[in-house]
Amino acid sequence: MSEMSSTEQQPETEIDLAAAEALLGTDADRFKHDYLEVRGLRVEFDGFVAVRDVDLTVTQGDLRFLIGPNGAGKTTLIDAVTGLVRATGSVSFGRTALLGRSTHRIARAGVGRTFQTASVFEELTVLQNLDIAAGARRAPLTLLRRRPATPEAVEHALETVGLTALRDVPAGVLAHGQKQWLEIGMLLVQDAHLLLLDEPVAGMTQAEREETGQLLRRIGSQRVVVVVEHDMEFLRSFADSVTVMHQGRVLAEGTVNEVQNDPAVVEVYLGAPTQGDLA
Amino acid sequence: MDIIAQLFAGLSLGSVLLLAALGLSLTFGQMGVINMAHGEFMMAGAYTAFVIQGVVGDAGVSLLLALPLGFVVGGLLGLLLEATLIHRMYRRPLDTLLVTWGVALVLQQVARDVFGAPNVDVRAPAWLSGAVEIGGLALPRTRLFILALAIVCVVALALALRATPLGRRIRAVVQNRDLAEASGISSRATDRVTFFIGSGLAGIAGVTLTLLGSVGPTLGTNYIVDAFLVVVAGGIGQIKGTVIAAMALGLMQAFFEYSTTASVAKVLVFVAIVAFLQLRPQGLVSVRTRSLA
Amino acid sequence: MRLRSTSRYGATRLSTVSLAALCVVALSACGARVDAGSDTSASAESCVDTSGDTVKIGFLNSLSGTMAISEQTVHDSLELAAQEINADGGVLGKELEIVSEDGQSEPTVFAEKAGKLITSDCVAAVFGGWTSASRKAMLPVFEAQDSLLFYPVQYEGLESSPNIFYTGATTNQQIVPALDYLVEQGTKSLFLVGSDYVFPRTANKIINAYAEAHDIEIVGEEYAPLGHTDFSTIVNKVKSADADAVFNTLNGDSNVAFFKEYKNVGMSADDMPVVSVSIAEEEVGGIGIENVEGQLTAWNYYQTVDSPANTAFVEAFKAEYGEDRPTSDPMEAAYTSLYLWKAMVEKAESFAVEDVTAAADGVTFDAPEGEVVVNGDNHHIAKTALIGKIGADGLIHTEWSSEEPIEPDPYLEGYDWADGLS
Amino acid sequence: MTVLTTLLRPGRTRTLAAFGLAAVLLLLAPLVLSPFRLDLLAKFLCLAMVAVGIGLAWGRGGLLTLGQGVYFGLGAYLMAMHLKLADAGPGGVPDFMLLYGTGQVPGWWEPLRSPVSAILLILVVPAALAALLGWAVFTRRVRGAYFAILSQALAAAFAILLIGQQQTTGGTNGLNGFRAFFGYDLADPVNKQMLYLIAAAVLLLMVAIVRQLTVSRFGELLVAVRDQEDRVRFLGYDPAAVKVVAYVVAAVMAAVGGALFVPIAGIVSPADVGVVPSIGFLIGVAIGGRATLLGPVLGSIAVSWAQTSISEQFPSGWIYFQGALFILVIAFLPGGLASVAGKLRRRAPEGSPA
Repeated sequence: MSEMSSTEQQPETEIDLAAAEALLGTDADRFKHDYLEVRGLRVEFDGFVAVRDVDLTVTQGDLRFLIGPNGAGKTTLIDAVTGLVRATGSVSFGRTALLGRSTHRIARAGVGRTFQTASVFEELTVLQNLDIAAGARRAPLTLLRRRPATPEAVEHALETVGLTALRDVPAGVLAHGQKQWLEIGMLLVQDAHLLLLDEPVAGMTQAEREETGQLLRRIGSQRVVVVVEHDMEFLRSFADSVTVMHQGRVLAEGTVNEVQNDPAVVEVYLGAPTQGDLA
Repeated sequence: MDIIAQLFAGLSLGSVLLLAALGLSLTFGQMGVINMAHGEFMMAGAYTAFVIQGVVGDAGVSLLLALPLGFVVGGLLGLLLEATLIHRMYRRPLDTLLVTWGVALVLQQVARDVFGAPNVDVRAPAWLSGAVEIGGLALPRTRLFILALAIVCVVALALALRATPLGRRIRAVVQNRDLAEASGISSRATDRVTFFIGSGLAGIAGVTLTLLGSVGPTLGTNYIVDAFLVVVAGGIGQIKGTVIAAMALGLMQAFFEYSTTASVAKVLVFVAIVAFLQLRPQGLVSVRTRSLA
Repeated sequence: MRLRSTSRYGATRLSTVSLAALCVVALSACGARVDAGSDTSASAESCVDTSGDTVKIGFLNSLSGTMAISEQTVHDSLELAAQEINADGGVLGKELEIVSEDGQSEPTVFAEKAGKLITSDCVAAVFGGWTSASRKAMLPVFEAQDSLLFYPVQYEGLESSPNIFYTGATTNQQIVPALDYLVEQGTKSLFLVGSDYVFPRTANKIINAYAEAHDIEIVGEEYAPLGHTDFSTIVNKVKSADADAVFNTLNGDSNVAFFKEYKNVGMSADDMPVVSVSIAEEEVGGIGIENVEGQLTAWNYYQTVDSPANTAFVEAFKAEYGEDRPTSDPMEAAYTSLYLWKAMVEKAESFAVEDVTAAADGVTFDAPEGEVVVNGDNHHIAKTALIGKIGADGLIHTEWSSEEPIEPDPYLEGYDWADGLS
Repeated sequence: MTVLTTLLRPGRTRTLAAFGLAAVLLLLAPLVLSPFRLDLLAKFLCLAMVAVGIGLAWGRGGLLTLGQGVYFGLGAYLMAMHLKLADAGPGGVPDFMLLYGTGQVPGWWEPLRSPVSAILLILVVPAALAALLGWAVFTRRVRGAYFAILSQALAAAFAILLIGQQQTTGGTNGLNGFRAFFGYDLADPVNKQMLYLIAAAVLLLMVAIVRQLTVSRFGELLVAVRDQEDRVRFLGYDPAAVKVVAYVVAAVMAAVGGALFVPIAGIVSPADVGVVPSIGFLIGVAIGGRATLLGPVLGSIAVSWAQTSISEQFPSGWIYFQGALFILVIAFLPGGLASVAGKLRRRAPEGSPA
């Protein structure tokens, strides 16, 4: 990571959960009917079936982890839910059917995601990144004006992900972990009700992972959160429940303990030793 | 009868477009490089034929010599371009379009200063003059030759891509540059070879064009826009798409031209391509990847 | 926060103020309005300086771009004429000083450069232009500035500007004689092939009118976009139409592709002769002699014209630019144009535009093509029409001649069949 | 604290100062330049208007449009048609139609008789075409090189169409020989000066508009779309809409540039709208700095000036020079000269989002 060097002199950043409270609010009732429901999902690339017959239900308050070896179809599943790839079957969030909608309409329905490689607008500042994320529902004409003041939600998000001091820094110079936090911050100001996070702690230090986990847990208590993650340590610490995928199918589902002791899961992971340390 | 004649005219034009576009689809497909100087590589091939004819004299021998030498001249120009400019710009594919446009301007002027502004004449060999009569239909031998040459080039390229280790490397890089690099394929070397072959094909196209039209500094500019349209309509990364698109464009131009005028036909072909891209934004055939483009 | 927005309004205000200022200045600076219909344009005072030993003239040819192929040759023969005139004592004792500009093959540039030559360089006259588009672009400039242009290329007629002298053929000196020749040969049907621009379109309109009056059937009329290089469809149509002859007004590169295709489908001058009006000696080499041998052309001059003036011209040209350089009709017309201007100036004993034009009528010059006479009414010159056949030597040999110089008639007013054409 | 730094941020003061300076220089030009040079400058300003739009669409939005000649041409031809009709007088027929056409004014020319509807059409027609084409192309996610090539083919098709319709568009000759501009005699040097000042004012207005767009939220969004189109989509925006807006603004600016070019240059022809001039517009933008505010304007004027003066000295030299510019600037100096200035000051390029 060449960007790392440029951030040496920058202040240490950390997650501020108190600010997250202000942002998320305490009114959990608002989200209590939210749930993600996937039925019979199938994705094909030129004859290769990447995801088949996947059923998945995730409810609010259940911090769900999605694991599986490389090529198991985890990212493809998220791509299908967010409209990036074409799929058959059904996907709905609450009462809204998602499949067949265009990506930006799915996003407006309250679905947000992050990417394996942190994907922020590198030439824009941290503040501008968050402001854009917050603004999808703005009236077109207000876009033609300069930002009058920092929106409240953006201020809270800056504090939550600890980037207040770096607000006017181009996002491209942030450290890797900071970029991932910025992405989570963007999901928060976007007011996503369903958050799909693809390897959010990859490349983070242990302390950063801990803080990220706390934040995800806090978010997960209110909203529907699905995390794709390889890091088993992180999973054991924060997952409420786990879905294991293998070769495009759901192999097992349950609590961390249940899954760890599932013979099928053990076999898959032993068969792929590089993925290793489940036990 | 007219329909068959136009069918042949269309396929013939298609084969010319195919020769012009084949190399482009390779370089564009593999590297996303939009080489506007491709047309000038064709011009270089045509002037190669002219020079060789001046040295050899016999039109037949010089044509057969010019085909491989045109390939080499075009290829070397491509290699030079790749090594000096393109390789530093892979992350900025759109900018390569403008840089190579500059190269095209310079090459045209060089040709003007070296060979003079007026067109030069490359004689067609005796065995290619006249036409073959089939059922009252006159098929010009030159056009049959070009059609055959286009088929040979396509087959040779397809075989090379499919059956040789080099071809497999090229296809691997086309489909996923990062993955190919991770699997130990040197994409630098592969890029150079691809550029050599792609530009060399432009040289061959240029040699064949001497049989049909004028040989002058602006020879390439007459073809470059059409060649790019073929590549865009055909889709990236597969020869199949380029072949179908070239033939479809040739046939459309021929039939529109027959029923309207050549000017209107050109405009209609453009409209058809925009409409087609509405249905298939990535072209006729495309290698689908999962990566976030 | 308040301060920040102040700065924003500051920005707006500054730009508004400067914009407003510009607008006010713009509006207060308005000049003359025109009364609808009347032509009261205030022509600029001429700045031509004839007080010294030299007089400036301008050459305006495309030395770059697609037309450079043709216009460079015209430029060369203009240079030759200027050298000869200077070696011979100049014009009215003043040496010619050449200001050369590049028209870049673009009409807009021709207009701009014409303006520069007239108002910045203050030349006494400008020589050049090739395409109709370039001439049309320059015409209003020369009229507005009341300056002189000598235009050396055959063209589509229907024009006679008081500020332009046309030393190439108009339609009744090239196209009409070519048709007369075809009728004489017993031609009953014609196929028209042309590039898609003003000259071929106008020429074909005239041909159609002529054909109707002379019982010739026009069996096809096809246009190719400029620079078009695939002629299989058009040649297919020509072939299946089976006319007595083809009248070809294609331009530039398209001729190469057309004649190669023509030969490739097995046709030759014996089956269906092609009469071309844009192929001169310069172009024959590029098309390939073997592809056009025996085909016909219509011009007013060929390198093979047998006259002392032409022998001198060809020798001088080859001495200056090389043995391999042929001479052609537009080159000769350009060469002639400079000498005609010299003759007009000397007759008028003045470089002033109104004096030169007043003196123009009846000025003659013993040109390589034969003696030419300026028509003071329409500013064209009387020229002899020549139908030529392209020979195996790459030169064009006179096949038929109108014998007498034909008086220019740019609007074809003297031809009954041409009524309603313009 | 932040308020103070915002106010004193060099980017903003510099832009303001540059804007003011440009306005003053433009106002002073008529006093120092000969009428011929002033005319040239006015022409360059019109071409610079195209560049301003390209700066927005390409520099900010990443839309490499190789077909701006189409919009320039639309504006220019619409204006030229109006001037032709106005010269012909009420019910009159333009001269070239009498010569080459049917002697009848075709129906689709008629709306251009009235000055008001002519001006409206100059703005609306290019905007509508750009919106239609942009919408068709961008919603289908045709982008990058595909878009560039399509826009180039559009320019080629447009030029062919113009040439082919000689009776109604003047063909290769184009349209020229205008006597008056909305009633003002074009031969009068004072009116030429007025045209220059109008062009200068319009150019400054365009720069102000682009400035406002780039510092607005739209400008930030446009950069976001340029760099990570899909990411923007996942935030709930339709990137196609953002691109269409930028494309339409660029198209309208090119059209206005074309419309003002006509009375100043006195001519428009297909040679001004095809593939070659369309790419030619880009080089000035690239030299000045494609993503900066004033870079495209200054670059475009500098290139136009270089073309005129170099070709006066060495006709074929200009082609080498232009080719070399494309190669050197794009390959080795993608940020344009503005980035050199920026590097010298060790600061971010001027005009980058504040």
